Amino acid sequence: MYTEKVMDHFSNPRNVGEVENANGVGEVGNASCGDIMRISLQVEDNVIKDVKFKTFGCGAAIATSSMVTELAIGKTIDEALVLTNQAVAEALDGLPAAKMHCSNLAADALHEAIKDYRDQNS
Amino acid sequence: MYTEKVMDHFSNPRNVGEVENANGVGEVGNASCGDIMRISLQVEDNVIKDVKFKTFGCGAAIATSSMVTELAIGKTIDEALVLTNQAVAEALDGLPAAKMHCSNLAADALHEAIKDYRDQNS
Amino acid sequence: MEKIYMDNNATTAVKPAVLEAMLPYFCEQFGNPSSVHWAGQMVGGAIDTAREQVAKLLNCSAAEVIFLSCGSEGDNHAIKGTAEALKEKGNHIITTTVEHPAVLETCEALEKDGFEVTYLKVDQDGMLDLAELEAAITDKTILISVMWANNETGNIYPIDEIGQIAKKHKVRFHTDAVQAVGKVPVDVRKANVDMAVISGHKIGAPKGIGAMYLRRGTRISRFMHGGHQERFRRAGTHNVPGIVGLGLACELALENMDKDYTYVRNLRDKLEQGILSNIPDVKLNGHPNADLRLPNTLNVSFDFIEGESLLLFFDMKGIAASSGSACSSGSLEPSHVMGAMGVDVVLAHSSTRFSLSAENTESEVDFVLEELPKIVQRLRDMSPLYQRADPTPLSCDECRMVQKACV
Amino acid sequence: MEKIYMDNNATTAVKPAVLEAMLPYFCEQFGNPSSVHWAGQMVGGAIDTAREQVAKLLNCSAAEVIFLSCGSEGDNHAIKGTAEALKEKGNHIITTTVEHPAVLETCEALEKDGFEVTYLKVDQDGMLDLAELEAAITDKTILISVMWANNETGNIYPIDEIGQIAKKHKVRFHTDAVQAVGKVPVDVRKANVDMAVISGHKIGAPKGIGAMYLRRGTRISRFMHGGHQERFRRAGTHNVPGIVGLGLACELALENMDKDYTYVRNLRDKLEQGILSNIPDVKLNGHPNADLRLPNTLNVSFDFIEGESLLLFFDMKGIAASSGSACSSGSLEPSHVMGAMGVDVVLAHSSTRFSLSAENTESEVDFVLEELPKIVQRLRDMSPLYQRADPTPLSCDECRMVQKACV
Ligand SMILES: Cc1ncc(COP(=O)(O)O)c(C=O)c1O
Ligand SMILES: Cc1ncc(COP(=O)(O)O)c(C=O)c1O
Repeated sequence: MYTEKVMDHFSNPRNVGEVENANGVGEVGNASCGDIMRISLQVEDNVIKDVKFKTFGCGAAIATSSMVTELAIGKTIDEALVLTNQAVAEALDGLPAAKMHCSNLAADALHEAIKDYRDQNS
Repeated sequence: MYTEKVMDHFSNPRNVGEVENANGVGEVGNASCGDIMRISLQVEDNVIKDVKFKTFGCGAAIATSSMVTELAIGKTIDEALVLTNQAVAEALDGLPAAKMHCSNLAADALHEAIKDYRDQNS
Repeated sequence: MEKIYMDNNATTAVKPAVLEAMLPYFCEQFGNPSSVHWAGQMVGGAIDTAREQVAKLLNCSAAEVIFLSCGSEGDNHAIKGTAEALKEKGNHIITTTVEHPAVLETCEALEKDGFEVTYLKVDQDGMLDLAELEAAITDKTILISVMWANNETGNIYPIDEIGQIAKKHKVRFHTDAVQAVGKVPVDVRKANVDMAVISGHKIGAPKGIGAMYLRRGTRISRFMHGGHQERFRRAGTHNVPGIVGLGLACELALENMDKDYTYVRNLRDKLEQGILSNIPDVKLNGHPNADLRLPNTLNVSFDFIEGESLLLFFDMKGIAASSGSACSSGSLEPSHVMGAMGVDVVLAHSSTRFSLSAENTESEVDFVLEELPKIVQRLRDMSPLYQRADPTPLSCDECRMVQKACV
Repeated sequence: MEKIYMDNNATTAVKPAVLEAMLPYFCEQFGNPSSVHWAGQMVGGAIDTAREQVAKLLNCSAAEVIFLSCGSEGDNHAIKGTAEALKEKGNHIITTTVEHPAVLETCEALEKDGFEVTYLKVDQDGMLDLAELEAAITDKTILISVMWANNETGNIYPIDEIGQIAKKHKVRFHTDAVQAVGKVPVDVRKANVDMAVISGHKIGAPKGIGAMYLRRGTRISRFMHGGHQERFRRAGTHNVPGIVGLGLACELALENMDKDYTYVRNLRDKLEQGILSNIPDVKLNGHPNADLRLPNTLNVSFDFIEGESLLLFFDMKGIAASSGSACSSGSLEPSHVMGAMGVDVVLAHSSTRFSLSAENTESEVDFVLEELPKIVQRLRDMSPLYQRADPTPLSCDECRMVQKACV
């Protein structure tokens, strides 16, 4: 069902948790749908210095969350903003068709966190 | 599907043919239904001295025809007239349900032949 | 006694390689493919493979293959599902008088629900008039259903031409390919077919598994409601071993069709010529041009005798064949296919089908050719119709009533 | 890694004795039982035997057993066949909100055809109010359909009492006994049931075979039109190996039920107590009185986490279980059964079913009890809902739309 990369990120998720002194937090999804993704950030000089996730959801939801933190870290927020859900899925060598929409919202969560950072710092 | 007795009478049918100088002939059934039974008799002093059959039909039709000739031979015509299709089937240790009506007309053919004999000789 | 099986249109033995491929899926890889865990996941690939194998034989894409339980289910699903899905568009269905009961009785059931069905006649060779088919199409026509090949006569219908007609008039086209598949090329794309049905047990896969090709984008209502299997198209836990078996049987059919059916065709032709030239009062049922029949099928009538007794005498010699007689089929009337072809009723009762496979041998054919004349003569000698002076008694309403009561 | 299979309500492994009994019917005794010849006749007895075996388990007569392809087909047939046959009598059907989709979606389809369906609510334990059931009966009611036992929770419904109510009001009564049969006594005569459906692959027979008990004299329309098999009740060539397998599985189930399910019940109770006492924030789904649940079924929710990821972590330890989460079931919403019981949506997403068989061992249960707390904790540590201050975000129309699009 899942690619090896998905299973790797699912079983050994990177960057789980909550960034201490986060200056941006985003959350998408809801319990009815069975997926909630929460991303917290530490941004310095427009660069994402630290990023962590907490996710309630299926294997795909956890793996995409983990992957998005790996992709985002060290990027400028402008670079991070062009990261798409599609790109996250591709970085995982793809997701099952049924999971492409429902559980692939990690980039959205990242964008929400960046928006939150911008809202706080403007 | 068929009892041993049916298969015996079917594969070695008794009294096949046409009685020479028959004084009674009966035929029942028709080609549409797939069963035609023809019985010819030689009656002497009210006793069935000889009886033969010709049958177009399935295994049950042939076996019941053979059996009815065996049951009829040597009987008086009054005895033969009380022979029923049911009795023929029983003498064969039964027939499959689907064959009880369609292919079990041999006693009828015998009765027709006796009727023919009486019509001719009255 | 040697057993000679010449009833492959009724059912086939499972091919040993097919059974072997199925075996691991009963006790070891027994999972439900809908399950997330190892037991479910370890069988998903097997289903994908089987779907590809079926698709390859039919020349469609794997996503267009739906697994179901048998040919009858496929025919029911295709026809009822179309009727339901397209009922706003029209209520007219065109089919033929020689279809399998799974099509005919489904259409008859739809007639009770307000659908109108045209049952196309066939000629004495069992063939259709395509001009008549085309003329039957109205703006209410939602479906044409014509079998690829007939199970009793082996007649092959001009599916490519019918596909063209259906396309021209934008009418959906379903074909019951149960008998054709594996014996002759069945290319659904080339033939412009929208739906085609196959059944495992006719091609060396087990009983209880079938498949339907459903052209991408074809709107169809569910037949079996319930779970989300087969992308919501067919409920019920996947019959994994059956699916695996059907897949491999399709692969083997594709691989061996040319070789096997050149061989089978030769055997069949020998049997055909032997019977027609050595037994008097025999009639060939189906198209006289053997190229227009399945290479494995021969249907002949032996005048004056009835089919079931013929089959039983065959059986005593170990020969398995089948008959169009009502008595042997459990139906009320002799074969509707013989009736549609205008075959005389006595001949219909004696219609006998030999359907061969690559397992048959030339010596089996020789044996049949040796025994058959004796059996036929023996039954004729017993028949009141043979060398009869007066006309054959034909119909009898009373007896027909009795007959109806006996089912 | 050791594999621990605790998903027997999804499907079971075929019992070795059952497979062995089936084997001769693939390649050797492969005939079509409708055939007159040796190949057909040699299998007829096997079908008769299997019919007796099924009848004995259900306590009906063999003539009341119809073989078909799966549980879903049986439910479709029973309900649609009744609706069609009795539509002059009425158009009202009573069922419950916790039925299997094969019943629920069939009823929903009938609603589109003008039938009215009452879906009885259940309480928080998943149980029915029989007074409400009786009150729902009108003079238009043609069918009551209540499952014998629920697949997700294992809840056993009071079929005997419902049978009494149905009898009193002269309403036909269908029960989906797919999960109950073989695990608890299913006596259709005692329960006054008119139709009961079972499925092979839930009791150690293969996938692709099922049966329906149809009380003598019950008028029902055909579902699968076509051949005259099963006395005109179900078309399609008999799945002989499947039927043989189902027969033997029923015999074995009858023979071993007491012994096997006393054992299974002990294992299940140990698992249940272990989980409930060792993991915080756990909820038992189904009736708290274990006597009112199937002896093999345990359904629990682990708060704050989602079912599919739980199953995947289980899977990494070789443990196979199932979940009511939408993500794992392929449906749009988490389990409708949890919804009907009023289980909170987060808990519904984490509902996890362990369904045991006599193949499970005490050390397997110990292993699960050892691993489970760690896995739950790990996922909770990852969850934004665990030890959360602000309220759980519940609904989101946009997301729901996205979700619908993904099927
Ligand atoms: C209660 C219930 N009914 C019906 C079914 C459907 O059975 P099948 O998969 O054989 O169609 C199942 C199993 O999936 C079930 O648990
Ligand atoms: C032409 C045709 N269609 C449909 C069927 C039905 O197939 P099944 O027995 O798999 O339901 C058969 C075989 O009986 C057939 O010959």
